[in-house]
Amino acid sequence: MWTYLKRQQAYLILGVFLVVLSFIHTHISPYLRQLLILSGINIILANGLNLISGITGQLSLGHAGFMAIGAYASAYLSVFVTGPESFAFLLNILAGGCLAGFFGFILGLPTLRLKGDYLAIVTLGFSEMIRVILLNMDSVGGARGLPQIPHNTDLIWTAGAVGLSLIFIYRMMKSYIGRAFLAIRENELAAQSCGINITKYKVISFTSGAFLAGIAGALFAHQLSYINPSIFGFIKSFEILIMIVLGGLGSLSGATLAAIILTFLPEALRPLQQITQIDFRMIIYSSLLIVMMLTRPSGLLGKRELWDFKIFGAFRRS
Amino acid sequence: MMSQPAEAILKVDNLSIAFGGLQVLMNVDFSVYSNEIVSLIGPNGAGKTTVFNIISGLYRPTSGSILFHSKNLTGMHPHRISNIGITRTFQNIRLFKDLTVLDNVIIAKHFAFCYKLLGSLFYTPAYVEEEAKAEKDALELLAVFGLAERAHDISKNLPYGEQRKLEIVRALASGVKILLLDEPAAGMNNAETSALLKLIHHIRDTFKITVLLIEHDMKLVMKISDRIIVLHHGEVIADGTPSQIRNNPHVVEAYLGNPT
Amino acid sequence: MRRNMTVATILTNVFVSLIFVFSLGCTKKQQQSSETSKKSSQQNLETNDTILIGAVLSLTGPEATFGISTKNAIELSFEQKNKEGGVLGKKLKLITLDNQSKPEESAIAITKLITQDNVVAVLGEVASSRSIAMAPIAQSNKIPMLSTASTNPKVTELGDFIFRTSFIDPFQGPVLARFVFENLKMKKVAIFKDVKNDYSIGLSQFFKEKFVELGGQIISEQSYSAGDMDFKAQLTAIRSAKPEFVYLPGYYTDVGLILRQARELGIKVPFGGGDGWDSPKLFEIGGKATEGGYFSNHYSPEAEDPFVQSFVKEYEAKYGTVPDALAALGYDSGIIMIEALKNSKSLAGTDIRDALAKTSKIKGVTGIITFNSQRNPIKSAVIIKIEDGKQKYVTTIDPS
Amino acid sequence: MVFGILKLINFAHGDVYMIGAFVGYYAARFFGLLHEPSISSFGIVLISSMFICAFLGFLIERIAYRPLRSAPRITSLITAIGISLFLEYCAQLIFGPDPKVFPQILNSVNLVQWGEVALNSYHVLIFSVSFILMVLLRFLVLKTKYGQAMRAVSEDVKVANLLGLPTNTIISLTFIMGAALAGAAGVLVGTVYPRIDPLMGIVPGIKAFSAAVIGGIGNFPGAVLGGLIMGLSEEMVAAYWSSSYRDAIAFAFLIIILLVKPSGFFGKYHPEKV
Repeated sequence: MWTYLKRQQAYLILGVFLVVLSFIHTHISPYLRQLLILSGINIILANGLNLISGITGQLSLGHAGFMAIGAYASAYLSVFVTGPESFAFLLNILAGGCLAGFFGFILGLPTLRLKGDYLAIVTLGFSEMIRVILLNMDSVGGARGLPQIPHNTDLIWTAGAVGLSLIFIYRMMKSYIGRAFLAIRENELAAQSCGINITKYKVISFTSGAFLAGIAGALFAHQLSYINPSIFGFIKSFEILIMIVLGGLGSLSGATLAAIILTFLPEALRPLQQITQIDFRMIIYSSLLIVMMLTRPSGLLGKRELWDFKIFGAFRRS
Repeated sequence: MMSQPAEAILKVDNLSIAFGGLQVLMNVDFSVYSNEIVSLIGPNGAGKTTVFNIISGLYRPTSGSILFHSKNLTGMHPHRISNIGITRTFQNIRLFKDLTVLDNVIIAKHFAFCYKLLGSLFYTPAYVEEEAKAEKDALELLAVFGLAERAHDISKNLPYGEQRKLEIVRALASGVKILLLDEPAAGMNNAETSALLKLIHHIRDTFKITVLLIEHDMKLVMKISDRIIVLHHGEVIADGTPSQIRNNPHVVEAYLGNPT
Repeated sequence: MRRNMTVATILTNVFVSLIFVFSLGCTKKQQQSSETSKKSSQQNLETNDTILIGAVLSLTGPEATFGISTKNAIELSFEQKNKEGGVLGKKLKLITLDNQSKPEESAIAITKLITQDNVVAVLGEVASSRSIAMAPIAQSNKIPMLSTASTNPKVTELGDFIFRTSFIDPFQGPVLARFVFENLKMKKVAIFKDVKNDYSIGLSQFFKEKFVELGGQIISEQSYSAGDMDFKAQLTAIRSAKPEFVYLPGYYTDVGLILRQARELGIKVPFGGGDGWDSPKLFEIGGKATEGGYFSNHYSPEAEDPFVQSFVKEYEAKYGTVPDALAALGYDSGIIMIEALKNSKSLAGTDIRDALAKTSKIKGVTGIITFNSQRNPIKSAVIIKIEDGKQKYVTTIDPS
Repeated sequence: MVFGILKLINFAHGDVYMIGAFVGYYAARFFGLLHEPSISSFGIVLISSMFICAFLGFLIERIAYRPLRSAPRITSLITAIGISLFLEYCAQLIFGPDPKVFPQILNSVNLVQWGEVALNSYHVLIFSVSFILMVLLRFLVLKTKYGQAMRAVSEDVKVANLLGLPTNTIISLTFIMGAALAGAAGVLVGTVYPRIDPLMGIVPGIKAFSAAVIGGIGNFPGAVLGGLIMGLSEEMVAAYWSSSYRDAIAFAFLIIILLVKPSGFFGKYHPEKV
């Protein structure tokens, strides 16, 4: 009974949040709005990868590849097939996500028996392949990129997508599927002997992660109105990986927090550059990263969630 | 006690396996009957764990087969074998270390869930009922083994003996019919071992299961087993009741004249 | 009981979805509010005695070297103007934001410049990919943007607030194609392009179209990726095709190495490229291998023109290096912007836009610049030959 | 090699190589060797670069890796990426982002010429220097006390520690040697391809990693073979197929190889012991 009330509350809070958002999003500065949208996209990316690497324990360095697939598929549809209507946009986002998920499935099926570094290198190779293929596809602009994508992504769409993907992952984690993921991360042999089909669940995790990356890519493309293959290089995959490790592998709220922090950090460091006239923004960024890893090797939150901490005890779920 | 039913629940038929020219098992042949406790013993390197690995589907035998109720299990995936009802524990404990005790048990109830992902997303009645039932069952099972109080602890923080116990609970939770225990008494003191002895008997009687175990502690083996199978250099050299085994000259020889 | 509660949850789900759909409807309001916010910012500016101009450039990342020379040159032009007393009695102030050589960062940076720093106009970017990411934001905020060196024709097609200083690929590519076909009388050409670089892809495409149209033949097309070290495999393929000329539209950072390796492999035919070749570094890296190369450019630093000479001298004095083509374009962008501000009725975006559109016959380092109705400059290109480690003027080709 | 012993993806390795090239550049200026190409000036530059890179390797190991030795591997991976970014951006700030021209510290002479194929003094140089370094390395690893200790650490750090080996010193030493080699590579590459810039280490870093994985992690001849396969497949694809799809095809090969041989060519496949 109590959990039910909690749940109702959670939905209501989400609803109220959306209403408030719909009113304030027109009044906050476009700069902040843009950063919030970008954080939202990064949250989806980070949580998608977290599902694969943090929760199921399969190190993937190819998340940017799935993002590219989602971005290009949806942008292609928007530019050449449908146009900018909201409903078409929704369908295009989903199409982008599904295609990325499909590729995740195709890649995951044969490769997920590889372990550790070997899987990492295969996923890295895959995303580089996607990038090179896009570079050579004239129908989507090749190296010159795809411009004039309708500018559909706004704060509401992003907030909605973030909310839905977080609920999706959270609910998944609270089901036998999520528990199977965790079991695989903890011990594959024991998971098997508990009757868990590890290949099946690895593929499910990989496909869902890729799907979310595709959604994020679609939002990204319709936010920037322009994409080119170089955006989705391996550096992007590393950035996403940094987010989840910094937040604490396997922690939903940790990845979310880190995604927000890392989106705002380079911008917060801008004044420093303007004062000193020397651009050591990225030097600070990388040193902070090293210091963080040295002082908190298991990330900001470790494997815990925000609500596991005492300060947030008030919100603690029963 | 030894009234054997006509059909064996598990039949290991002419099993051989070789790793790169090294013949580890040679024509291993034995049967296990319903509700029995059978021990698999032998000196180090005799191939006991390999037999377990083949039964639980981790290795594929070079020849021979495993029959469960005359159904051939050879070449089946480990998770399917577990779903059929053969579950094992490991020599070096393999818990889901960073998860809670309760989660360890609920994960093993994997087979029991029928709702779909959508059910979880939309919080359907089926989801709620199944989850609640799984949690209730798991807690009850833990209570039987005196682990209920620690249900919400992280499992790696349990003392060693309780970790072993938890591994058994986890196996039971998965709806086991034949429980394979790989050195359950390893690292336990005398008191703990005798508690384990009772526990295994208790499990067998309450859950109506068959137990096949590997053990080095001869005192335990002699007390617990209905039947003992002795492996030596990958071959079965003896198969009989504890008293038969104790007096078997081959066995004595294999253990260099030093059985307990 | 349980069933009732689930019905309730499903209802809440529906409720939340309704709110979601409803809130989508609200997004339309967005535009008006950004308008109002800008009005207030302009009043703010009128009272100040400085004019803020923004620039978004790649100061870090793989293309930092281009961003920094552009930034240096823009600063030089502003400094010179401020010494003369500024524009309309106000000093010019440049705010340069870094974009880490990434399109998505460029979009953030220009939003910050326009909405937080309240600049009246934006300069940049060098690369077309980043300019294209910036242009829609400048356009929707009605702030003019002058791209210094983006050559993709798409850039200025994105709106009437977007201008550029450099000439576009469809002009520059054919210039060299015509020169090779008509002046050098060569019919068989190989193309070696940078597959990662939109500039290189654009130039080679338009070169190819023109050359084939003239009756020439492209006998081999190879590609590399900027930053590669070894090009021998592709060059071997080019060698076996036996071309009379190799078109290599890349940046000097790679061209020097490529030319060196080509000569080592015994390829003796001339190479040619675009304005990306223009840098003193080309000779340093490529050494003797660059001899006999041709490239199309905006200007020749060797030109006797005192205006060009004084720019080269001052730039060298201030930054210690000879300016490259990107610096020259940055400097001219500064000059064009200053001129437009001088002629603008007010500092409102639309007025500056109108003034920019009227840009005509402004003397810059890269030629006499007039904007056409597509907001692109009409200026001539020069063909330069490399002889004795120096750039030698060959001919001027006027826009046709 | 560092890779094998520490079982750690060292993405910063490529950047140490970049620093090596820049140290060579500045060393040549510092010693006034710009206009005196000779074997001896090349030697001076090479050794000073190796020396400074060794020191850098020592620092990196001390500051960033040692405290993390017991942490999860992914943490070390992220730290390596952090160091790599740090070195890149520092280099952009200190050396400037524009490419530098590596001084000619050795004359390029065509030693032998067969038709169109020429054997350049550079090639001889690269080959001989790498060969000497490899021989030295093999000697060090196989014949000396340190080498034995190193291999022991590579097998099992804990056991080596129990046996009283100074594992920390040995890991440090390994790191230093790896960094010195990277520095040497930087100078060699700078001599042959005289364009050095702060981001030149990224792609070689990734490729070296791929090569090590194909060869089988921690296997010396494997890494060499892996490197050859990566290099050759790229060159072959570029020369005979399509240079624009070069990287894609090279990576496709890589994926296929790993699917057929999940532990690389020489990697020992350890099925998990149950």
